[in-house]
Amino acid sequence: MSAASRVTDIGPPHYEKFLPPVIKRNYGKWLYHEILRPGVMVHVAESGDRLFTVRAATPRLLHISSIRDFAALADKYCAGHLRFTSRNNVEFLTEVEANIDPLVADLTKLGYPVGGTGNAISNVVHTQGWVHCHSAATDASGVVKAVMDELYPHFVNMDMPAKLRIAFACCLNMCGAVHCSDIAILGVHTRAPKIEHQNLPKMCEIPSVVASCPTGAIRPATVDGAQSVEIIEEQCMYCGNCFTVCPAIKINNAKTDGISIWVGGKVSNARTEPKFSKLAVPFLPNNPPRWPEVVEWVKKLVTLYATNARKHERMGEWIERIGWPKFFQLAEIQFTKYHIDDFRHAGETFKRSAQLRHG
Amino acid sequence: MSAASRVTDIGPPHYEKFLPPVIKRNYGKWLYHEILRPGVMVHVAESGDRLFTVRAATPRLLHISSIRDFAALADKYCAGHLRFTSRNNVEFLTEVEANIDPLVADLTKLGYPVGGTGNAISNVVHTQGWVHCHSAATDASGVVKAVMDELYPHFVNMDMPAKLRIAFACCLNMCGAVHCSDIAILGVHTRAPKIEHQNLPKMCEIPSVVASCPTGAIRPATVDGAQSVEIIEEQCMYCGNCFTVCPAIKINNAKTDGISIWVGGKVSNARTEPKFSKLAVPFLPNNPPRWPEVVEWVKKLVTLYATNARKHERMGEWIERIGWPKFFQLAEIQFTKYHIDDFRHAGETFKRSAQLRHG
Amino acid sequence: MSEKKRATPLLDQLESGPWPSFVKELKKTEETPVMQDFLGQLERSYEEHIGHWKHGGIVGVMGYGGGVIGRYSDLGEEFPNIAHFHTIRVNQPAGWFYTSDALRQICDIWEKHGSGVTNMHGSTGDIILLGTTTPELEPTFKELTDAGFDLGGSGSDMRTPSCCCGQARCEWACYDTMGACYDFTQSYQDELHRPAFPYKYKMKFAGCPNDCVASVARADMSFIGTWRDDIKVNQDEVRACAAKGTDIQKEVCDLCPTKCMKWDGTQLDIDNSNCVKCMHCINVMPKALRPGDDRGATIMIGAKAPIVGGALLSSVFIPFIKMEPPYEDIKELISRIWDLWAEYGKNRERVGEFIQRVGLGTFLEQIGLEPVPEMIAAPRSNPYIFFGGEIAEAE
Amino acid sequence: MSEKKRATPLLDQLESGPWPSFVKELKKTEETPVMQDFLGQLERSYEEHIGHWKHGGIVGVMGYGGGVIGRYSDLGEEFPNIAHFHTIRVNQPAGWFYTSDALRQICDIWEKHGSGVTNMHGSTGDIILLGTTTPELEPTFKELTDAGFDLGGSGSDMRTPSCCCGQARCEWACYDTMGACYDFTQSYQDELHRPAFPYKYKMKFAGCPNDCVASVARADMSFIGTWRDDIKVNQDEVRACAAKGTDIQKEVCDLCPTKCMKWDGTQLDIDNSNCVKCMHCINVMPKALRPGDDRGATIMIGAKAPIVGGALLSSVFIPFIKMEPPYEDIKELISRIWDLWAEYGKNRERVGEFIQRVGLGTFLEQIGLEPVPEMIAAPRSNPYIFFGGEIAEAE
Ligand code: SRM
Ligand code: SRM
Ligand code: SRM
Ligand code: SRM
Ligand code: SF4
Ligand code: SF4
Ligand code: SF4
Ligand code: SF4
Ligand code: SF4
Ligand code: SF4
Ligand code: SF4
Ligand code: SF4
Repeated sequence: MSAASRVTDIGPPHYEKFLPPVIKRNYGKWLYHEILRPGVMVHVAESGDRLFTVRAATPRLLHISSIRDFAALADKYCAGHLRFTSRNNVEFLTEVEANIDPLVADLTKLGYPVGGTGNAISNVVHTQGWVHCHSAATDASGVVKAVMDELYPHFVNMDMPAKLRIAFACCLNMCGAVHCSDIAILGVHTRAPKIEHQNLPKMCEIPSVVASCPTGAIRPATVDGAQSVEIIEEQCMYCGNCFTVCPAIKINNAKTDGISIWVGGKVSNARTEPKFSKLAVPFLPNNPPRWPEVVEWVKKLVTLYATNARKHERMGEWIERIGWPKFFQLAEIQFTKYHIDDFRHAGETFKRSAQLRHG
Repeated sequence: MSAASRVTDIGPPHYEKFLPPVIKRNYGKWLYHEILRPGVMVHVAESGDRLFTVRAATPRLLHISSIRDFAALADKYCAGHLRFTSRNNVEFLTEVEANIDPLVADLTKLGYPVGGTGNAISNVVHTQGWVHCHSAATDASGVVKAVMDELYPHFVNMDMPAKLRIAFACCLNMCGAVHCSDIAILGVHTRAPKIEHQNLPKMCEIPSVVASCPTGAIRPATVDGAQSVEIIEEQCMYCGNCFTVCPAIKINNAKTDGISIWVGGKVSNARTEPKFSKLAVPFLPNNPPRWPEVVEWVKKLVTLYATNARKHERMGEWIERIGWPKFFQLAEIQFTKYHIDDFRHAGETFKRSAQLRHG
Repeated sequence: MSEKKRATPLLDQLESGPWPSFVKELKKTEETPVMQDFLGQLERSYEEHIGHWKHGGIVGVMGYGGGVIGRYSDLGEEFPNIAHFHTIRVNQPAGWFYTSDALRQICDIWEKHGSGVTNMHGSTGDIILLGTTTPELEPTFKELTDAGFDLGGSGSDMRTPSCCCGQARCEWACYDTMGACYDFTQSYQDELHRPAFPYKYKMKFAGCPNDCVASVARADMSFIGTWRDDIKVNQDEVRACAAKGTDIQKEVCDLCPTKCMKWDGTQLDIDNSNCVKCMHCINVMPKALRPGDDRGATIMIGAKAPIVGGALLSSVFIPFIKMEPPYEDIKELISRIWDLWAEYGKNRERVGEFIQRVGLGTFLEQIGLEPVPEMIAAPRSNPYIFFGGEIAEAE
Repeated sequence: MSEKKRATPLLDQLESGPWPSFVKELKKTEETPVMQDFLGQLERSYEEHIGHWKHGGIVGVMGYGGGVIGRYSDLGEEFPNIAHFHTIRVNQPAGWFYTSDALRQICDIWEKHGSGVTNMHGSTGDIILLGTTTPELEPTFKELTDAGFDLGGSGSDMRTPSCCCGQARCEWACYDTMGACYDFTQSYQDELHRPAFPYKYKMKFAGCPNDCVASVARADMSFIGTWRDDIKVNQDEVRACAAKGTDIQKEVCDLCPTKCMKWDGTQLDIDNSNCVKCMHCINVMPKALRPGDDRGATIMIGAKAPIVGGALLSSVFIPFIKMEPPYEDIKELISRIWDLWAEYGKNRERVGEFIQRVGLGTFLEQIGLEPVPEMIAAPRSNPYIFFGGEIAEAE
């Protein structure tokens, strides 16, 4: 096949081809929406037209046979129309209210629970983990499955004070963009990487390896004759960035890789400005297949939030209202030096006021 | 005189010697205070004892003959007791209410206005300027005098929404600690310093000169044979720190030194946490003896604040409520790149939310 | 196909439980050699607590620098069928809308040329086709393009833009997110497929400040819908909400960031000049309140994850702009940003870090955009001002 | 004395106006040669828009490294009487309380040995004797010590501590600021007089969170009075305030940073567990509200002006401590801080910058103080945690 006959740069198909007629008719003319029950919404247009959405959880990692199942359901109930959400849920779109119940029944039978709307705990944004990434400090799909098996009741019920968004990333690259989540589960390496000096010169550019280190822990060095680099262990905080630019530097460590938990981030501009997640639990061991320590901590944090936060109050908004000291006390998390920022703008996180609760 | 007979390290005299009897009796047992009128307070003790305070402005730069005048007034009305405040005012302390009026009269006659209490504009914390410092970008006493001649009505009346603290410093060393004032007047240099290469090696340690530069603009250099340093002008922001450590580097510049104005700082923990002052007017020329441009800007800012802020609202609290864009609009200050931080933690000052007024 | 099924006792434990199981997904074609090795290696990772993937030489399709992530097993002898196991990133349709036929087409292609495993979707937004070999790349690409699909981004290029469903299904969309996402994606096909930047550049389009695609946290350029005029209030519906039990004072007025609302029990008054378009009141009362009619977007710049200098949220770049095709003014600015960044950006320096290094003031000057106070949370507090000789000498 | 008076037309303009004039002060002894030259040089600065002082060789009194600031005119030939014009910093009495006699003693000494010009007070708190020559330093010092006064700090030493009037005249003082200021000043005479630190170290004592000595902005170690128990409320006086026109809801409750107060028109309820001791409500109603009885201080660390790394406010070091003489626990901590800072601090690195460089966590570990969440505004958001091998290996 000659390159000539090859089509390139056509970009994605135009979305219009995929829109149901009711959307084409009312595009940009929606009036309001209502959540009829967990996972089921209706959007009402100025024209009076109504679009029903049924949202179901997916594991994100989907086999084509399941996608075909979704397609079949879409044909059966939605004239072939469906979509996915920014949190890996699938949404079925229909004008026919009567289709909702059978559709929900079929989805449930197939094992894809319906829910995740409003103040439910929705699906978890997550990443590759051991399934497909080289720098994973833990598995993604497994942790998410273990956690959501426990949080399932909160997916099918809208019983949180506000949205509670959980995200997962398997290394500091944070492909799950966990840095702004109500609860963030983050795989962490905790030892400086080991260097394969024999391969490094072949595989990597030494200047870019040196430049890759946020803390300047890497310097060029000659190891048994060959040009290579060395890592000043005291300065390494295991971000793995050197590994990303140089495969000859091994960051993964079966014994000391694990998971950290972060809280209080948000993305929306509702009420308060977007916030970063902050460190809650510095380290939990990798304990497959069900990571009980991680599951317990997430459950504990969810319950703590659900029982203490006010209506409409996101995790971070609640913590800021009661103050971090109170949060650590309620969560029974021991406050350590790890919780104190010591990176570039650390000073900006110190408490620079005498406004304190002493009670 | 031999060092032996010399007394050293005795420290300051014990304050008790200087306290009026009423204070000794009620030390730590004060119940409440009232401001009877601008500059006149009464503090009432649990015992019922009353201490009257009359506060008067001083220029801070005082000739001993004036201090003797104060002493005489203290003898006449306060059994010899007086004190100074953390803002360079003098306070006369008496138990005799009847002494207040004549004392106020005498002080006024001597030219030391009574006031500065409560929500008046009090005296200005300031520094040496051309009177005694080598790195001054402007004069201190002169600017303060010119400004306070205009703000005088607000010293003798308590007509501000809250405290409005003005501070002055003649260079970036900020001896006036202007970095947390409602209105800060700051002398600034605006050109890189000139180096006297012939003197530098004799007078200064090159490593500490290089280290003194916050922006790393100084590097060692050999100038016509002699070891010296050179300044990369693009990287210099004229802080004068190199001059502080090395007299052979001249920062003062008659043509380009001037004054900047900063707003919205505070120190107290009342209501909101302490805040830094932020840049309002980047540069105004040195225009002695009365610095009309500076005086005009300060007056404008005071009036703007007084007419717009709510009761108990400090300058910075008011600005944060209405938002900086609104402030710049009301104050008719052109927003420039100079207002955007570009030092170490600059990114922390960017607006990282879509929460904006578009009205 | 391999003699007898491998045992995967650890993974098997993840088949149970109410949440959909990725293990069940993998086992849908358990018997195939590829899946046997895939499950086998994953089980090994679960036993050993460590991953077994390597990143190796760049692989891809002819003429493209991105869109494929090369993956290799470090247990190649033991699991030969996944020794090469690359990811293909397929650019999703805007808003992730599909027809059943379109999905089936993709499934058929992936059944033929790959593992049959996907991610719907990748966290940038692409359709992720997970696991194939180098020789399969070209044929897969050919069939994808025939079906009207193309690859997404990877490496130091523009990444696949994504957007919320916007006007397709949301009453709050202040501009056409899907239209804009599609337009920008098509305009930048070359930048998307041929890495020529210092590092990745992501765009995300959210129709309103709720930011349902997390653009402020995850995009180098975030387009967030907003409006300039007054919130549209239906007082009857406000009263209806109150009647239905919403405590308007507590749940709405008190939570307004600027406290610009007044509720007297029958009438909701909004001081729109102090409304910062946070969406909260509208979120709570979708039937009663709506964004105004003078709609557009706030464009923000620079979000990224922690590597290298720490995570960043986007910061305000253009406070308000009308989002009208063909978006010429915006594209003009983007090209000036890319030129500057391409010339002066360091390798692996995201645009957000670049701006912090050179200074926002300088950056704006270079691309010819006026600084406005909306870009900052507060003016500088440190006195280290670079006047750059611009202060006139007094005579 | 010089033949004819110098003309000072520019300075003369600053004699008029309602605010006390420093020019009038200078002219009190205008006829003396020193004052003639002093006024002359200052007038020159006003004409030329530039200062004429140089800093030169260290001058001081025997055995002391600080307390005197050497100043020299760069127009020495023209103004010989102020060619040398040093400043003597005299340690003020705590709280700046004086008797007329004490002040007169100082005036007499300064009349004899110096220019007669002073600052009451310097911005660190000292009595500033402005302008004398090197030979006069020792005699001045001798007479000062005879009168019971001593020098303050300058250079890289402990600087003269200062404090608010506290319990001497303030109902809100939560500890004895003047007592503490005097005690610490006396305990550290050697550190105050003999520079041995990387840079200056300032202490300020404020009796309550109003911080009337700006300690949070101006002291390397800030002692800010506070309390642990409940605010004392006199409900009758609260009602009296309301009666006199204070809008308790708007002026007090709504401005409380934690909104922990309720006012029902007759009764003010405070949820003290959420009170952050900001002082506002007490400030507004001094007769009705008072700090609790379980009083002490919050110790904060690290404030400074911009040089070198940017200005800092102090940050919480000890959230609450009883302030009881002889303050052994505190002094123990101070010595550990000084030892660490002296050993590892860079030249001209204030303790606040030192802590940021080594990391607060490490700093606390080194001086043996437990980290508590009150020390931070929020935990770290970046994931760059140094575990330092402390994470146990899983077997
Ligand atoms: C479908 C989806 C957009 C898409 O194109 O895929 C979507 C759709 C809607 N969002 Fe969203 N949001 C979606 C992801 C998000 C995200 C992004 C994320 O979670 O990563 C956010 C930002 C979260 C954060 O702040 O960290 C988001 C923040 C919101 C908010 C603000 C919540 C808050 O108070 O902070 C609202 C308003 C509300 O729900 O009251 C909202 C509201 C809505 C509404 C009600 C808008 C409307 O009128 O249709 C939609 C139904 C929401 C629901 O689930 O009840 N949506 N929404 C996404 C569904 C994800 C899922 O499957 O669960
Ligand atoms: C005398 C003095 C302390 C001293 O030992 O010298 C003092 C004395 C009092 N201060 Fe102060 N403050 C003094 C400097 C300060 C400073 C420091 C400064 O200005 O550099 C501050 C911090 C200012 C800031 O936040 O930037 C200060 C912030 C306060 C506050 C908090 C104001 C606020 O709302 O932020 C109060 C409470 C109030 O006035 O309502 C207060 C209240 C008081 C009271 C009422 C306390 C009392 O019950 O006696 C005293 C009379 C105040 C008045 O002037 O009406 N004092 N006060 C200082 C007088 C300076 C002067 O001559 O004007
Ligand atoms: C597939 C995906 C995760 C997923 O399971 O969904 C992914 C996977 C990888 N990401 Fe990512 N990133 C993915 C979305 C993200 C996101 C989220 C987003 O785009 O919204 C982020 C955070 C936002 C951002 O861009 O900052 C993200 C931040 C990173 C980074 C850190 C970038 C930074 O500036 O901090 C790296 C490291 C790098 O670029 O070398 C990285 C690198 C990688 C690499 C290529 C690892 C590597 O260095 O080779 C991963 C390949 C895994 C594999 O085997 O396929 N990935 N990556 C996501 C892309 C799928 C898609 O195209 O839809
Ligand atoms: C006299 C005084 C200003 C005044 O008019 O009151 C003063 C005067 C000088 N200060 Fe200061 N500072 C004075 C209080 C301050 C304060 C305010 C305070 O202490 O509350 C500050 C800001 C707070 C702080 O310490 O950060 C201050 C921050 C500086 C700095 C910058 C220090 C920093 O870390 O940023 C320098 C530069 C230096 O240390 O070399 C400095 C240096 C100087 C020098 C010694 C200039 C020099 O480098 O030789 C000045 C001598 C002027 C002269 O000719 O007498 N002065 N200096 C104050 C001391 C009087 C006293 O002892 O009571
Ligand atoms: S977060 Fe790290 S390990 Fe996980 S997919 Fe991204 S790069 Fe790979
Ligand atoms: S892991 Fe990160 S910190 Fe450690 S050496 Fe590599 S790049 Fe540097
Ligand atoms: S602020 Fe600068 S010029 Fe003014 S006294 Fe201090 S060091 Fe001297
Ligand atoms: S003035 Fe400041 S910035 Fe300029 S060279 Fe000197 S120390 Fe550096
Ligand atoms: S971002 Fe706004 S417009 Fe887009 S889906 Fe979310 S709520 Fe609707
Ligand atoms: S949108 Fe937000 S800011 Fe505007 S009125 Fe509603 S709650 Fe207030
Ligand atoms: S700081 Fe507090 S105790 Fe000291 S004077 Fe000010 S108000 Fe009174
Ligand atoms: S002191 Fe401040 S925080 Fe405490 S109740 Fe009063 S106003 Fe509220």
